[in-house]
Amino acid sequence: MKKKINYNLLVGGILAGGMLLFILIGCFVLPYDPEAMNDGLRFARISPAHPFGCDNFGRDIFTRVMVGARTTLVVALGTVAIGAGAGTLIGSVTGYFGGWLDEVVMRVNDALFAFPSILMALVVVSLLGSGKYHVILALGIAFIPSFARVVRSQYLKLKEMDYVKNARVFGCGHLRIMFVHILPNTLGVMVPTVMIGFNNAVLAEAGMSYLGIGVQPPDASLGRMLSEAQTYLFKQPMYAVFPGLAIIILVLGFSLLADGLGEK
Amino acid sequence: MKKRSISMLLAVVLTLALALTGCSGEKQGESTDSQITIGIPQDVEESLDPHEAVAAGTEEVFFNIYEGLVKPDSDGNLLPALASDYTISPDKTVFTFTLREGVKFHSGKELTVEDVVYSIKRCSDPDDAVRLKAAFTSIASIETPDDKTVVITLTAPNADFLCEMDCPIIPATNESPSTVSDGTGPYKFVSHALQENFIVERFEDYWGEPAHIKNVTFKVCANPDSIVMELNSGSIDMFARVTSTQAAQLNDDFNVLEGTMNLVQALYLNNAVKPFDDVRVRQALCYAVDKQYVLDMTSDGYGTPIGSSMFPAFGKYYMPELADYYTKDIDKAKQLLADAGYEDGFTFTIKAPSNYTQHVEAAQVVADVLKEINVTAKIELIEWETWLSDVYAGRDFEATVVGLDASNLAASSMLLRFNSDSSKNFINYNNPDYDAAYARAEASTDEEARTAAYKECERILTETAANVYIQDMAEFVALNKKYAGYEFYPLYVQDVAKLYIVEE
Amino acid sequence: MLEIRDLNIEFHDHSVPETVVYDFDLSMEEGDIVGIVGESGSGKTMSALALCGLLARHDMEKKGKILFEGKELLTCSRQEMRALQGKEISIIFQEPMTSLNPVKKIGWQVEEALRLHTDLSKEECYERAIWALREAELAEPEKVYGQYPHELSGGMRQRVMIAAAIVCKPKILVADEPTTALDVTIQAQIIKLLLKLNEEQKTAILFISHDLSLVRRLCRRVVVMQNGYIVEQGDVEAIFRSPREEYTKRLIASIPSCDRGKQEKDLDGALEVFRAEDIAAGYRASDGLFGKGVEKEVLKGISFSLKKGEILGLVGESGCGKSTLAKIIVGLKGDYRGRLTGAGKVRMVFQDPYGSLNPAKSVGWLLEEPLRLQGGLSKAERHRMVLEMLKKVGLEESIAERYPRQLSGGQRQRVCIGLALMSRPEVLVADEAVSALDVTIQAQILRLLAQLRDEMGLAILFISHDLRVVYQICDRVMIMQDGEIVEEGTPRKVYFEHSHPYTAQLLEASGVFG
Amino acid sequence: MKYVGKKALTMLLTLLLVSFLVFLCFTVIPGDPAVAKLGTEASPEALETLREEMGLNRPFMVRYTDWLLSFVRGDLGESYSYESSVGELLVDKVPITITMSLMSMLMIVAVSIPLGLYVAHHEGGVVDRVIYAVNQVIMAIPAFFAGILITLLFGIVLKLFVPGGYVSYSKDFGAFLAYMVFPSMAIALPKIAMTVKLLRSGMIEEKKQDYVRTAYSRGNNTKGVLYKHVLKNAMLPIITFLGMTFTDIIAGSIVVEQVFGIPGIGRILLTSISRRDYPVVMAVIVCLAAVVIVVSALVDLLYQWLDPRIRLEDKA
Repeated sequence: MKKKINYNLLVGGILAGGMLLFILIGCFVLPYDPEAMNDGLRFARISPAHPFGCDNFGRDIFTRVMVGARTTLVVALGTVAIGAGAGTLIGSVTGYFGGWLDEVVMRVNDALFAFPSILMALVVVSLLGSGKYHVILALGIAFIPSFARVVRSQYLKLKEMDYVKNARVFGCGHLRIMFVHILPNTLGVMVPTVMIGFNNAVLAEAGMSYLGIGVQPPDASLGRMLSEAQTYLFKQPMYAVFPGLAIIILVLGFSLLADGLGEK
Repeated sequence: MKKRSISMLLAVVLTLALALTGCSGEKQGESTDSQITIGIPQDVEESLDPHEAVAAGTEEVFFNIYEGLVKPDSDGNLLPALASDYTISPDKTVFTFTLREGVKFHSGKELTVEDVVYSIKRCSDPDDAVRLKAAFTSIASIETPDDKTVVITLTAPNADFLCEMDCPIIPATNESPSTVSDGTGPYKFVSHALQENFIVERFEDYWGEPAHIKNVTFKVCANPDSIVMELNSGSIDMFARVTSTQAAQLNDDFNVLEGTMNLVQALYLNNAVKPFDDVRVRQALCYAVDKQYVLDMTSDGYGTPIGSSMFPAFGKYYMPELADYYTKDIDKAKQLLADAGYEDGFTFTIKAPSNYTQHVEAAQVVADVLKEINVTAKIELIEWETWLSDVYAGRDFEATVVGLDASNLAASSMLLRFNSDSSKNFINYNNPDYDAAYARAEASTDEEARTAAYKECERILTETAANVYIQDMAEFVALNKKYAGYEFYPLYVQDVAKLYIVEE
Repeated sequence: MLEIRDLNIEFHDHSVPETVVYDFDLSMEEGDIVGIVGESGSGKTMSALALCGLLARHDMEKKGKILFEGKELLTCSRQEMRALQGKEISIIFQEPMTSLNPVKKIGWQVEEALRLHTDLSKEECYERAIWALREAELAEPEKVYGQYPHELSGGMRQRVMIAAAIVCKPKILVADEPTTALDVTIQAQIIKLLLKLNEEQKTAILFISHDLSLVRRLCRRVVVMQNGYIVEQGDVEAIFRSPREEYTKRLIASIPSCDRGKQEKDLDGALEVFRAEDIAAGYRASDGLFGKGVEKEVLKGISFSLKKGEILGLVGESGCGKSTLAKIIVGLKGDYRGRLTGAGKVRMVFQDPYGSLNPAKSVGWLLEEPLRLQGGLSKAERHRMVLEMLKKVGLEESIAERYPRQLSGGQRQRVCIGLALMSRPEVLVADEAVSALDVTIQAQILRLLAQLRDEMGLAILFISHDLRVVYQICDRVMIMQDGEIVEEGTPRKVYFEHSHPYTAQLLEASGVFG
Repeated sequence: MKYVGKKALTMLLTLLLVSFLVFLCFTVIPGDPAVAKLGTEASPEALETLREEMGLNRPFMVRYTDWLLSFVRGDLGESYSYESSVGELLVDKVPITITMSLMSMLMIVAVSIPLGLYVAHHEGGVVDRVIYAVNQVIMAIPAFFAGILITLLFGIVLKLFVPGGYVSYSKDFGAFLAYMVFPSMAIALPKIAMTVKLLRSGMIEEKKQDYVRTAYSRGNNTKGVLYKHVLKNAMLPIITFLGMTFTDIIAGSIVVEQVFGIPGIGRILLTSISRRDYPVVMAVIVCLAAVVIVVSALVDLLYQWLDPRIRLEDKA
């Protein structure tokens, strides 16, 4: 099995690393202004000057994918941060202490789980207005249940271990046990879950932009570009292909990385 | 081994389903008599009662089923319909209609004066919120001297009252008009599958010139992005209001007919909010936005630039010269901004309804153009419902891009809203000269004087740059080459009766 | 019948090929009973698995010859090998808990060999399976036939394994440490069962174990292995009476002996550090949503006292409540009746070395934890005390940087003891502290405990199910059965002049005198 | 039986919580159903009378309890934007979404289980690695992008189906099924990839267990061990996963209905949300949540029925 492991890590690393590099460059230097419209270049074909061609406003798709990928990355990372952070907190407390608290929180968790994330997003967006950071908050909240479940099952298992009992015998406080003793041992399961969470966040952001409640124009996110591109599918198929490809590479890279890490 | 056989069985079922698709790929069977499938963006409202219809999409379809005493034609004139002719008293308060002979309802019942009185009374009951027609509140009395004439007397003179008389007439004997459809139009109702389709069929003994095509299916295509696919695949034969880009992607079994959408698209500015309370700032924006550039970017140059709240289809009221009142002049714009105290520009937010791609794209182009006079416009997409309650009703916005159409052929439907005290004045426009000019138009009985007064209103709107007017958008109708005879109307109407099948 | 000549097994899994078994020779006749003895990692299991054809993994290099009734097993085709597996050669494993398929009925699994190798009808298979279950001395074979593995105890499951193995009347039965995970009394029954099968069925038995005394009671010939090599081979009694190789001598010496002449430490003078008065406790088995559930009594009034420097042994089979008592004394279980008095701190060492050290932290960090909690010590002082403790439990200072998973079982247990002693406890509870270790390492840990008891004046409550270990190290012994102390006294008095029948049964089963 | 009682109670509790959350959301979202119904031309007085009629001015808790009481009695209330009651509205839309969900579930089970078994059987082979890579890519495709690709490939290029040519089941059931295959495929594709991957890792994990070694020792060949012993154990986690997948399928159908122009529950939900038609949205979401919760409960019971270890515990 040895040869197979680094195969995953290798390909995953290249794809994810490539994407991150692509985005990083985008932070400093952009070939064109992503929002500059240019009447002459509308639906321009792929050319050396415009490697990905131009969209319906004559904006350079290559630059917009670069900026779009950054927005999608920021949204996905933000979502995972909120989801994982709050999820770990809730999961650890309910898993470790159990009792009626666990019962109540789990019921709320199930309710959130069965709740369509679109409505949740709509509430947050209408409450605070649209924009990147509100999308992050909306998706973050929708991701808490799945993280909480994973962390809770880990804590249920690990709190029975002897070294936890030993720590209690020393008079170690509950909080210290939860976050100093037990938490590091959950990383083995947490890392792949975070990666999968990241992928779902990217796909969810794309879905939300498609339904029109995600990131607002003229900002670009891969999901928004994809939904706009669908109207011009026959005239400029490239406009849909490149953002779609960027999403796939980003998600593929991170899921392979998750598998590679998981198997090591 | 049990598990293994189950999964094999399931696989067989799947391949069977796939095979099924192969054989039913071609169109669903050619029926002998003529038929057409027309795509519509929103579903028709469920109630079949014409007086309850609110959405433009519903009135557009009901035009083929129900008719009023008079009926608009494609040039915007009102022709006699259920009334063979009509006379209006000189002081515009008494309207006399004589009923046309031998008009039948779809149910076969004869049209009588009772039906006319019943229908009009139904729409003038003040506490019936849904059916009330605002203009009917000024009706003093309706009499029927004999079984052929109806006389309506108003409490105050109203020259445009005739435009209201396209109000649909339905039989008094129909107990539940919302579920049983009985009109006098060229087509009669067959069936309505919610969010799916609305089917009508030719009414054989129609009083006027009968329709050409027998069966008509209005198919709901909610997803704007898949319209091109559905047209190209032949699942729909006609779709009104496609955008220029969509029209460009159609294959060659389609003719693309060009007309106008008959609405005023503009960057509507909230005149009560800083900095748009200063006329110089509004004028600066008008000087900065080059109308033709917006047209080029959003609809390949199609569409008619306009300068005020009126569009060409209104014929005598439209003033083409206003369109060029403001031509692109960056220096003048900057100068105006400096005078108003905004040398280094300012930032504001444009709220645009997310479901109208044409307005969203126009907003983006305007935002890009305004950068030249370092004014930054941020765009916020909001849902149509939120636009209705926050922007239109709540007036909680700085600027918005939307298209306002006319509910009927009266000039007032476009200009009433800019009176300072009007409940529909969502841009908080406040100009005493405008109010005076509008009052003059309402009061005058002589046609020339009224038209001159309305034109004065339009000039004031343009001079005071109430809004940054852009265009009356081009309307493209994709019509399969098999059909012809489509006519553009100034109102939101699809006259299917005129369509016919071209014999090869 | 069976000829294995200079069998060599090499692993190609890791980068450098690692040889596991070097020129292993063995011959067995009809009805023979041969034992293979050696510590973990000595290659005893590998050679047995090779015999059964279970080492088919592609990255294993097998050289040499295995002749079974003239057929060469190493080079024959997979079909030929499969024809023998379960029919002529069958095997039973160490872990009865996991060696049976959890989701299939017992009867179905026992009949599997029949279905593969014979064309008996369904009824005949059923009859044969019931016969096999009865042969394995299971109480109601018909009932067991329909049950699932998790519904049986460890002992019963091992009997089912044996039934499944003998159902085709094989010529050789390989037993890979079948009794290690079982209690002493059940262990004795399994050994007797194997002997009966050997006589009645004439099945040859290849018995693999790390427990020399067990091999002595069952086998006629024995093979001693170390790191893949055969160290010594021959008749059991000869090997025991006069071992030739150094390693065999050390193995035999490390078996705790129970000779009468053990000198006893007089403790009358020592002051009492801990006293427990009729401790009783139980678990509430909740049987439903709101049902209060019945209270299962586990401890029914236990009293004992511990003096400074005394090692008190507590012996009992699994389920008698000794772990619950340990939890109560250490303070992990709050709801109990009775009184505990004792000024000093109480610390504990657990049985499973893998579970009792936090895998995510370095050994140094773990040892420092109790000091951090006490507070009042600078980082340097704490570090010094950690190194000092490592030396005290016989480990080099470099161990501090290593992680638990990089240590051997013995090293880990030393770290656990060090961890328990960091806060200078008066009382140390050792719950089965050595039962998971190999015999030689077990002896070292016991010596360490005795030495620490003297140096630090510790009182140790030594819990175990192994009578021989208890006899060797403890000053006083208590025998426990179903939550009650049935016998108490000095090891010599309890082992040789016991009064309670249960004590006699335990002693006889563990072959202390055999 | 006690366990089932407890499960039913928790299900009801969760359902109640979901309905409360949805109602709360709607009081927060701007937009007024009265305006939605009467349009922009309506006068403020008309709007006020309609609001009164709809009972929108009553306090929040009163409206929620009224809705709850009528919901429990099975009356889903009157839709604001449509004339008919919510019940009639949904009764012919539900079968569409249910068919689509069942078809994608069928596809998932029919394709992923044999594929998963095959891959686990030939672990490490070329086929295994190829399928592994393909799986990863498919999992990375967003549902609606898959929808677009399928429409392009099967609709326009291969002309296997007419994009947008949805035929209602009442008219022509065969054509209805034929059309529904493709949206179901768009939903099922990523799920198939996940199930294959899960089944494969599950099987490989089970292969390391001791009872497999015992099975080999009895003379079983690799195929026999895989199907007779390992499969049933590896299937357990798959069943829980399939239970959870069912909830994703329903969520996925909302987006895919948009791409394929299918008038199912998803479209009604979206139009009703944008029209602020509370009764319809409440009914759809609570029913969806109910289906989700019931399915996960069924999966639990199925899991218990299959795994004897758990079944025994609740009897003791």
